[in-house]
Amino acid sequence: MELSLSTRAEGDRTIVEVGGEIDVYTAPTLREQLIDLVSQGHQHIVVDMERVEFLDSTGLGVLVGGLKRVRAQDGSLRLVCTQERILKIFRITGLEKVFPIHATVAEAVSAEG
Amino acid sequence: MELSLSTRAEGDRTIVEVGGEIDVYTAPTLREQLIDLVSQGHQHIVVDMERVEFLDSTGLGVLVGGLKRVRAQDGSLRLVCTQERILKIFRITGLEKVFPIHATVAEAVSAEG
Amino acid sequence: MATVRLEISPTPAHVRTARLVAAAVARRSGIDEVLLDEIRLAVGEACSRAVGLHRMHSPQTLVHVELTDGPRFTVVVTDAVPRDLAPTELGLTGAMPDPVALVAASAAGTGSAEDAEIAEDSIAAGVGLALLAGLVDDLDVVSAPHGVGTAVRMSWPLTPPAAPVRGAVRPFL
Amino acid sequence: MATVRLEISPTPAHVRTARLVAAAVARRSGIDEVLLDEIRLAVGEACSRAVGLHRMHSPQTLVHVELTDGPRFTVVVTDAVPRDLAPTELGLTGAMPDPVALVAASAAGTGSAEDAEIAEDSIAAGVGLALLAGLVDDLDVVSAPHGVGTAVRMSWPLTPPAAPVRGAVRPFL
Ligand SMILES: Nc1ncnc2c1ncn2[C@@H]1O[C@H](COP(=O)(O)OP(=O)(O)O)[C@@H](O)[C@H]1O
Ligand SMILES: Nc1ncnc2c1ncn2[C@@H]1O[C@H](COP(=O)(O)OP(=O)(O)O)[C@@H](O)[C@H]1O
Repeated sequence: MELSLSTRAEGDRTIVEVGGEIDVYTAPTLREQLIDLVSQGHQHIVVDMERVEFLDSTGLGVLVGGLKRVRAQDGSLRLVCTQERILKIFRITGLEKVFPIHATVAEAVSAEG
Repeated sequence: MELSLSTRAEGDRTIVEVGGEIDVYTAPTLREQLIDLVSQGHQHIVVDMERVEFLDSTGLGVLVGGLKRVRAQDGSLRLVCTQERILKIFRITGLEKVFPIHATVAEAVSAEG
Repeated sequence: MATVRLEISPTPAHVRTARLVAAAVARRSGIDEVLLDEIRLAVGEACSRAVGLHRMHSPQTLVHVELTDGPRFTVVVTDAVPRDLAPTELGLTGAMPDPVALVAASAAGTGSAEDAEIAEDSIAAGVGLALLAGLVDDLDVVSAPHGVGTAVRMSWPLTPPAAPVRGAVRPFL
Repeated sequence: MATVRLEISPTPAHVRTARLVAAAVARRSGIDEVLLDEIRLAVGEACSRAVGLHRMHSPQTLVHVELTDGPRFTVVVTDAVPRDLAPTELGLTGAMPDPVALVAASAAGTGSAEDAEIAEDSIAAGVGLALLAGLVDDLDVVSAPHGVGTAVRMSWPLTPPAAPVRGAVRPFL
């Protein structure tokens, strides 16, 4: 499955809904999207991963890159994910300590910072 | 997609509904089914191929084998198929001349002989 | 020009593996979607033939499948069965086998279950060649480049220029 | 004991080809369905690593993937990059890379777009190794058996006995 990306605003947050596979093949597309958003001044980003079917290390690298880019602007990058097989990947890599991970978009949007 | 087979009677006809892939891997299962039916005295068989997604030469060989088996019992084997990609395979191989091919199960069931 | 080589042990299940790979690589190479069914079927037929030969004469060796996606999408299926054991022309150069005749001819035999199965298999083999010849415009059958065996080479046009290379390179590993 | 060998030119698209093949062969071998995600991910990581190395040091040569389905389901991914160019231990023997430290460390640099991409890629590489080590119970990293390069060997248990051979053999080709 290809990567699908769609973006919308909720208050000062920008929600990026990601579907399909974030992997070594598609991750560059996600990277470009995140770079575009940050360069356009969207500094509070919520990546909704509920429809992600596959995530690999390159995808994780791009998410970390996004996190660093928004932080450099005093922004935030939050993830929405309840899928156990995706959460497991964050756990194994220790990246659950790096990203705020929420159960719903609403929760992520109302989170501080 | 695996092969799926289901069998039902309509009058003196036996309808075998085939779905999925009839190929070098699954064709033996279809062969067994046809052999069983013939040995149980079902000599007028209609193979409904509307849900077949893939058909290769081994599958065609098994259908020809079925035809020969029912003919040896003065029976018949009719096919139901309107899918162009499957019909094309019968055309290329010339087997459209060997099998009666119908557009609907009703048409096949009401055909003579 | 990206290449995938696949070697399969001669089992029907791996004819599926080859079809799956051929369809995936073809799709990724940007081939016209309408050709996918044809490619899947043709690669399956070439592999069924090679797998059948290996099972009879060379069950321990692998069947080779090579896929190249430029300038045309090309698939070469190579068996390792000595050419005096395998019909080298594959019936592709002469007249097409006549299926009606095949069906009638195979009616001979004692009528045993075993006969019937053998008849089916020989029909399948003839029909497989008819499919290959009928489906693939650019089809070649040659001696395997290295050693014994036969290579069935098929190719299809890639209409749009090959898809740009996407994806990430990792400078630090 | 059926074997599939796959050789891919080093492109991200063919990392997918390898994942697809690994999942298909694993499924057909009768592996526990719950292991499929893990296999897909681990094979993808091993291939991403090898593809990344090839793109830097050996873009013309193919990455090898071998799949064997007995007695365990085993996948070996072999690169052809001299071991003095590739980190041979893959960080798998020492302590796990600490992702928090990685993220923090990669914060250094001029902050240019290129720096950021390089940082992402090195994080991806570290995280890829962490995934391999964390996912795969039976993981080995050894010198490539023939020639230069490194082989990453992974295996998973096949709980039920290997599926019976199905499918048709063709006596007449
Ligand atoms: N072991 C396998 N090797 C190669 N191809 C396979 C294999 N298993 C399935 N396929 C092919 O992949 C496609 C989908 O297969 P299937 O196993 O039914 O999985 P799913 O339906 O979950 O996608 C079919 O075209 C089938 O022929
Ligand atoms: N060229 C390819 N090589 C390998 N795997 C592929 C390729 N294309 C797709 N896949 C994989 O196959 C699966 C389905 O792919 P996709 O191309 O979206 O086809 P579809 O959705 O029509 O089945 C995904 O897991 C994807 O990673």
